[in-house]
Amino acid sequence: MELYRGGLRVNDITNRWYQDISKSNYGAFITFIGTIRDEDNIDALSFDIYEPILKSWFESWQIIANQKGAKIFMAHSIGDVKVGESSYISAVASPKRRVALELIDEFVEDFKANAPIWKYDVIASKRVYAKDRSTPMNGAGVLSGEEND
Amino acid sequence: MELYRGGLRVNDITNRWYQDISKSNYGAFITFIGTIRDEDNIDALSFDIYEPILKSWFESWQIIANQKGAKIFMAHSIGDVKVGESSYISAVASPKRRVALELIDEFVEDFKANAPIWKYDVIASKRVYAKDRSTPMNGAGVLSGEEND
Amino acid sequence: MVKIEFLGPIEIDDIELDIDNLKDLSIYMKQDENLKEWIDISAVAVNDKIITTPDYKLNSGDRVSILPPVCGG
Amino acid sequence: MVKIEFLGPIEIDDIELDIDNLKDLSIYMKQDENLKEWIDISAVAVNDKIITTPDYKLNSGDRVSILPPVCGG
Repeated sequence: MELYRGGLRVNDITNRWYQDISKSNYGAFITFIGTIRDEDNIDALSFDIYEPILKSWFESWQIIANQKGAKIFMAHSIGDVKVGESSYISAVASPKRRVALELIDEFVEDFKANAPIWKYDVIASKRVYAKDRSTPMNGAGVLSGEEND
Repeated sequence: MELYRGGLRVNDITNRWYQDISKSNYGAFITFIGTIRDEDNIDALSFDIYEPILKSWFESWQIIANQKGAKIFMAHSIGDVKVGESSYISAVASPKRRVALELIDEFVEDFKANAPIWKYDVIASKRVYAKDRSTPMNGAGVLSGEEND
Repeated sequence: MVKIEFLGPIEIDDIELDIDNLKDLSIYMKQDENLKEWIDISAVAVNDKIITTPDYKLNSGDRVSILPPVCGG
Repeated sequence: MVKIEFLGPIEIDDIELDIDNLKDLSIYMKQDENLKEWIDISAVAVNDKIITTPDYKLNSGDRVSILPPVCGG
């Protein structure tokens, strides 16, 4: 797992990951690249990350991937990322294609729902929490007395 | 759609596609890279392609993608591709992630089932049709009088 | 005359047949030891368009392609 | 004492509370205008492990993190 201040250097990262897996007899390698879209008059998005829990979340996915003979990769930005730049890259390598295709989907969706990362719109140099696009994590509601998982 | 004699130059191709879409406000870009695995004592795989039908097959997928606001890319090898080299790359760019995640899966699976490409194991310089790993295309059986689609 | 081409692993040269439909072609292929195994598992294109109706009418000058099972990637 | 930290968009400094469980913390948050909106939608970690049982026992020295709704990527 790799965290960088500002936008990601996409080609450097994906080429390095491909190099990394290319000696390991994986038949399928899928990368997902997320780019900041020009919408809602934003100049950038900005991200806060809580690293200890992001790290353990990622490690639990790496274990799931390993059990399927696969390997996952992830890079994310911290702080401001301008429109047109990439803030998120993930990848899955696996011996056969089905595992990779299913895992990249499950991983990216769980990332969206449960990775401890908070997103802000940056408009006229002001940071506004993207509350309406955010999702309560698994376990949210525990303070209201709800048993949840 | 791009066809090349021999193994694909993965980084050149994927970096160029990413460059191509990076000005078009797509939020998600997914690449699938297929690599020849070292198995069954093969030295290489070899591919025959029937280009006219591959082209129309690809164009029909591009129309499906466009209707979802997405764009697809594909590169494939012709002839021999050595173990460890890539013979197939495809990619989907879309505004939002769900379309890209679903489309790459559907596209890759239909590619496997219906793209007019024939695969051969290359063992000791001999080309052996990989019949047991091949799939009858949609419409197969029409010569036996079966109406099929 | 209709031109028949055998694609991929079917190692048979192109032929020309005086036939009206796919049934005629099927009858021809059944008589050839090297072709009959491909009848049930191959798709068929006429002038590069996949055909799914067995009673499709063939015209003189048509080009028929026999497409055996595929495995790209 | 238990240390409470509010992550991401919750712009409240860390606090120390003498509490035994999450219910006590919830009661505290309900009384603060800037905190009560986060009660129902936040997840909770104790010493960086997500907790899903409301009656989880807190010990002195524990560090509790309040994690509001997320949106990475």
